[in-house]
Amino acid sequence: MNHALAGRRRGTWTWLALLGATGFAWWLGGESVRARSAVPLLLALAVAKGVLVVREFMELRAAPARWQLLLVGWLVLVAALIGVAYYSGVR
Amino acid sequence: MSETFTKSMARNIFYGGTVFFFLLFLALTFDTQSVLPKRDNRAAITPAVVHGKNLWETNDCIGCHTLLGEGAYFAPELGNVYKRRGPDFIKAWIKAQPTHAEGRRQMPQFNFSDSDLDDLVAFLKYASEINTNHWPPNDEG
Amino acid sequence: MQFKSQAAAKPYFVAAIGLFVGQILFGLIMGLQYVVGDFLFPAIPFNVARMVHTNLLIVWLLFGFMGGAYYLVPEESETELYSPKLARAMFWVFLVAGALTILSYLAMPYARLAELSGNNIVQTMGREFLEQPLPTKAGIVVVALAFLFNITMTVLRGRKTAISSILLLGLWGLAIFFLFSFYNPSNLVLDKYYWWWVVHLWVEGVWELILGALLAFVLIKVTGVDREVIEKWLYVIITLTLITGIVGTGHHYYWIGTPEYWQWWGSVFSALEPIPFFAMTVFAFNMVNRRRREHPNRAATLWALGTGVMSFLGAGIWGFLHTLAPVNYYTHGTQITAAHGHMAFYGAYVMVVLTIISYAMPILRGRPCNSPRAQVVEMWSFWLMTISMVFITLFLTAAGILQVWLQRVSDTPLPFMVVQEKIGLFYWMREWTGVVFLVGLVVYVASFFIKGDERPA
Amino acid sequence: MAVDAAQLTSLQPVPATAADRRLPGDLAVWVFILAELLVFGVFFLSYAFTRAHHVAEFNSEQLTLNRAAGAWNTVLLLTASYCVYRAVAAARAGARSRIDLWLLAALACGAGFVVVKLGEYAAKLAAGISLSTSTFYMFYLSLTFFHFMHVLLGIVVLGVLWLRARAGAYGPANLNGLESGASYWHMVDLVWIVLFPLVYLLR
Repeated sequence: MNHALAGRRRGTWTWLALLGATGFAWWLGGESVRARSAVPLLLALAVAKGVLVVREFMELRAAPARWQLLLVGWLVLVAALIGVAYYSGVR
Repeated sequence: MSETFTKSMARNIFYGGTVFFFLLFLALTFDTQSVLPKRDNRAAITPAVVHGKNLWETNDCIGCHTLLGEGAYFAPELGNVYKRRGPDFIKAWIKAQPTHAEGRRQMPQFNFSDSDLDDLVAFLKYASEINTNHWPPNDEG
Repeated sequence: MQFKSQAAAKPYFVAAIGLFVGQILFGLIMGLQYVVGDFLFPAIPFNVARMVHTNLLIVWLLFGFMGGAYYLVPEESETELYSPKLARAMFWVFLVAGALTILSYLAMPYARLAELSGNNIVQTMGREFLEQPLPTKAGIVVVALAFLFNITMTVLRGRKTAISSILLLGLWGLAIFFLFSFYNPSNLVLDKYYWWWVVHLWVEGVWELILGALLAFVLIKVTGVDREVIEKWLYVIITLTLITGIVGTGHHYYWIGTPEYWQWWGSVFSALEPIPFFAMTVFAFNMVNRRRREHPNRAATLWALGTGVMSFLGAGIWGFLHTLAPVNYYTHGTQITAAHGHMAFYGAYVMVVLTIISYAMPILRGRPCNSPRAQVVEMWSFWLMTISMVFITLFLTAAGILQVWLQRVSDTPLPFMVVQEKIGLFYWMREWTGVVFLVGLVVYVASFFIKGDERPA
Repeated sequence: MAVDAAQLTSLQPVPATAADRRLPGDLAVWVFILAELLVFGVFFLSYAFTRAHHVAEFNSEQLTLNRAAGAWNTVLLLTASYCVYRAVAAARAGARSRIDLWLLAALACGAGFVVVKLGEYAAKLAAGISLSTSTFYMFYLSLTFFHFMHVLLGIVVLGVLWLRARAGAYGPANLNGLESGASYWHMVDLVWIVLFPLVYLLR
């Protein structure tokens, strides 16, 4: 049962990492931080969290590579275009 | 194949997804119903407008014209004709049909009474004052 | 034919084709009136020709759907039809009611018809596609209920397959959403809002279930691919259709007085509507490529593949062209809509009905398929009609683009009728292409009368 | 035998050969997930590019949102996802009794999300804010409500899984339904991970 135990631990660490990232993002999004400089960091955090969910919780780590590629690709593309939109909005 | 694909799962997702999106559509419809009083000019619906709409329908005007862009595309848009032409022109125009100009599109003579014409104009005026999000782009419709 | 009662389908198919011919003749009249405005005036004004054209389309497609159901359901359920007698009776009721309606459109002014048929009891007439007099509308409900009763009882009594349940769901949906045609408030915005619950939720909703079921049935028969495979993909495709199509109704709610947010909801969801059509095309080709037998009816296979491709082009691509709100702001209510409507109806619904007719009709006439010679003629008609429909669409699109430019986008917009004259050339080209379509249709009808050696090709 | 199978399927490290790689759950649910991600993606980008034309309006109205509620909801969804993950792991390990406990925990988190979200909506409603108030609020309400409905559907799915788990339906040899439902729930979580910073935080 060692593998199962390792899997559970891995899941727990993933969960804790996600919570930590959420807390950090919440602080970054607060009014004490200069909003513009937080944009790339917030997007990167969202992608990182998404990748964790996709790989660990959805278990696409162990699935045929194309599925991970599709979902991570969606995340990266959406985040990148959101970034583009934010900087195109700078005047 | 490294994937499981079962008919029962596909079926459940079909039924679940359909119900889900229909409920979403109903929720949006509910919101629309509550916002419409501010947009649809319902205060202007007088008995004349009601009768005008009835005349519009029983003479199948939609079979040639569009109204708010819906209908046939054979004759001009009439959702904004009240603004484009004004009441007197509309009445005179309807009375003068058909033109019998050779080779030109013809509009039938509907033999409306004067009060019918007033009601029809009232209906077109009401229609022209509906909030259509600035459509059409210009007066030509 | 596996079950004797499947023969109930035959008169439905014959009537469908007959009315189809009528629809095209009136289409040609309208097309000519676009350029020779006083053609047949005042005997047949444009609005009357248009009513006949569109109502015949709806009626013959319904005949096709019903015939398809009568053919398909006994075979799927592996049992005889609940009541072949009821099916025959309803055929005559529907045909007579339909014919009387069309004749009454032609025989008298519409206002007089409204008066005679009791429109002042429940005012439902005079709305696009729902022009039918009250007795006809009530008749449609009665026929639909009798038909649904017959089909449902058959399904309940026999084997339940995915195809028959999806078909049934589509047919029930068709009847239920038709009830909104009786709701006609004097508030124009509400009138239009719920008018789309008939029109849109039919053609971009429940009708697509019927389409999917008919297509899947024919694909199982002509390819021999495992039912399990075809049925699960059918579920996936119709799921995609409905999750995009239901909220996609919003693309009709941009400019009719409904709130602004529909521009977003409608654009987002209807932008994805091409996906299910694309999936259907891929699906049809895939199944034919994986076929386990060479079915002798090649014409039916051609129609099935054609349905996939043309519905993707007509409904998917031509729909997408003007579905986004910022584009639709300029194209709404122009010939662009007409272009899309023609190809979408032909590609999706006309072709699927011709698919099931092409597959079922030879069997109903006592042979597995038509003679090679008859099939060649039928395939000629396929190409003639399909290619001319592509060109009709292209010419109307060109007319529409010019119309949008001159009448809507330009800094000095021209009046509607001035623009119509400037784009007359495209209407002429559309009319001539329409004549080619009619030739194709004549060839199609002729293919039924070609004998020849009945040995499989 | 059953234990062997359980150990085999609970092997978490990446399988050695491509043939061992397996998509959890049913292909049908993954097609659905991809379609949903596409819809959300288009909606997100519509928000982002519309904002580019109304930066000032979006920035000021965004500050009226309850960021803390959004963050707490993120925590609730992530935790629910974790619980669902543990439920699947328990099913793989053949620990049937623990499947429904983890699912129940996930359901509780999901319910928490619903409560927080309804609180947020009630506050906005009381302030007279609706879909037609402004472009920003239109997007805020549309995006979060569309997601909210997904959470509700997810709760229904988890509820069904819970009932079936209690009836002993899931184990190492029968995972398809559980994995499919779990994948759907993770998708709801994944979408929120982008939605939360987009609508509540990015300025």
